[in-house]
Amino acid sequence: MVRFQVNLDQFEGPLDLMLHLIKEKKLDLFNLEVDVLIDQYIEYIHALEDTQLEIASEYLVELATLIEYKSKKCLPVLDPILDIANYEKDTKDELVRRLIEYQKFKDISMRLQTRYDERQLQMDKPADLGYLNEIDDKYHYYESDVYELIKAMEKCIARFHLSHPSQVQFTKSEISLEERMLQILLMINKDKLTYDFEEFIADAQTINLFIVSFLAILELIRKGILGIDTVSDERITFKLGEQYGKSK
Amino acid sequence: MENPNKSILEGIIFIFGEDGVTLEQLSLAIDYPIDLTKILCDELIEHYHHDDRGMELVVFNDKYKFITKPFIRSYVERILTLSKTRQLSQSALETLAIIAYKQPITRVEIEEIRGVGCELMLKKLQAMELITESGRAESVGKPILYSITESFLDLFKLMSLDELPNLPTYEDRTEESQLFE
Amino acid sequence: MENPNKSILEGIIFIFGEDGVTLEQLSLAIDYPIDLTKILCDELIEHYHHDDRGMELVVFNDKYKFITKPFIRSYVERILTLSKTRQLSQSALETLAIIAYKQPITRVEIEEIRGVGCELMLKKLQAMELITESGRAESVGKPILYSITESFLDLFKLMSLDELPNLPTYEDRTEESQLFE
Repeated sequence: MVRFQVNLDQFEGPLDLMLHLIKEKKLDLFNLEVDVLIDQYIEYIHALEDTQLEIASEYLVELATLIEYKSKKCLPVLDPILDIANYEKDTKDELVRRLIEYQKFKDISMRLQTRYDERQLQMDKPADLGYLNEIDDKYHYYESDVYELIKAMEKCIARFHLSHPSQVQFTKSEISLEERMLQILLMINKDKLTYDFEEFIADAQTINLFIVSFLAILELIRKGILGIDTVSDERITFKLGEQYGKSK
Repeated sequence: MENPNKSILEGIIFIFGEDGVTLEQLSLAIDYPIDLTKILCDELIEHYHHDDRGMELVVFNDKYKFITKPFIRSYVERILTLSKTRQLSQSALETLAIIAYKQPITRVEIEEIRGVGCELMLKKLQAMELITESGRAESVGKPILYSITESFLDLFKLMSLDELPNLPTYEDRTEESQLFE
Repeated sequence: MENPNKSILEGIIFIFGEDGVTLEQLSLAIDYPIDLTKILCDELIEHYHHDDRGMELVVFNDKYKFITKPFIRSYVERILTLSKTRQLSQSALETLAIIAYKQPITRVEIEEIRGVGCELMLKKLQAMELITESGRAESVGKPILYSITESFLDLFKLMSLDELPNLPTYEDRTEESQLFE
């Protein structure tokens, strides 16, 4: 298998990454084999996890959506009301629509770039102020007041801070997938046989943590440490998987 | 002998420099109908378009002004230490493009198209005066609406927003192959 | 086809504006002998001397510069009397603000705050007599120091610089954190 050259810096976000994968795998955007794309995307994100890089939450949100799509597709159609086929079609159409929309703006921003670069090379000459003010002594060509000056200074300072973000302390704490899996493992009390989904996400205050929790559960299922017990409209419960215990 | 109004227009546009001057102002100054004034301006644009000229006459944000042609800069740099030009990142350009085509637009709507958060980027673009808050949407929470500014038109060499290149449609199947060549 | 150096000379002289530029500088910029550069400049003077042109190329104090021809004046007056006054560009305002608050200040210090080059802007503001060179700093290379002028005070309707309101301090961390909420 060809290993990915794993680097997220070159992408503007998950949609950009997907467009890159589509191009690389020579998929047809207008007749998209969504499953192939999803597999590629998941593989890419997993490869990233191996290299221990922080993954921006946006990539994980898309990952969760794709996994949900894929898992729904795998489920046997027990309940005809769920109408899996339609769900699949809608999700696929929506994804393709978003990719095409994003591609349009990517294309147009390249054209804007050309205009911008050219304009940057072209220089303006100031208004001939001496001449203009001379025409009428009473007349002042430019008018301004001290508030304009302060506003300009404040903008300068704001921009200075924006371009020197190292001076700013971020208090954003993110938890990795591995850490969350460990936390969930610790939640599993051996005396209990089944666990509610709610129990695993009880402390998930942010959408980010919620998604990481969800991914951690999926990963634990994949490793056979957790197993799905029951899925009903109201609740999902898990049981300990065959590999539980061996994981220690 | 040419129409003498043409040299007057040239002189006026030169005086106002980077501030530029509108077609209406020019027509007023020479007391000449707008449509005919425009024809004279077009002829001037044509004159400066020629390779022999070091400036060109442009209309950005509906204002006529002279600016140097791109090739002049490297020569000026030999006698004046011009600092390097400001680059716009790919994400800044994408965000600007979305706002220009969809304005007025909320942050959430921009993020839906880009698939990533852009709070910080919007602040940067505001600080650069390329976008501005232009009101509040009627939807829940009354989110801020963003629009592009006049400086945007100048920086991207646009007479007006109508001059923005059309968004590709991709509906035409023949174009498809060009999508990812 | 004309000598391409002519269009380059035209563009350079244009961008130096009211300041003007010497023959030596022009010759250096196009890497061309002084005497031949002078011939090209003379041809340009001839070209602009023509009635069709609204500007003329003149040499004052050994400096080449474009000025508008005298007959343009009355037409510009019509625009001025009918149009409202203009705002300084945002970059001019920012540069002026930094100089007013931090003067005397060097170009490099201004550029550090603004994040973009401002050599040309300083020339413009000097030509507009809003700033002036007020000495040299003691640091390496003895860079020029800039300060604001009387005209600056007039423009912003200030009696003296003491009237400038205090700025929010850089140290105010709460403001910073709002920037990145």
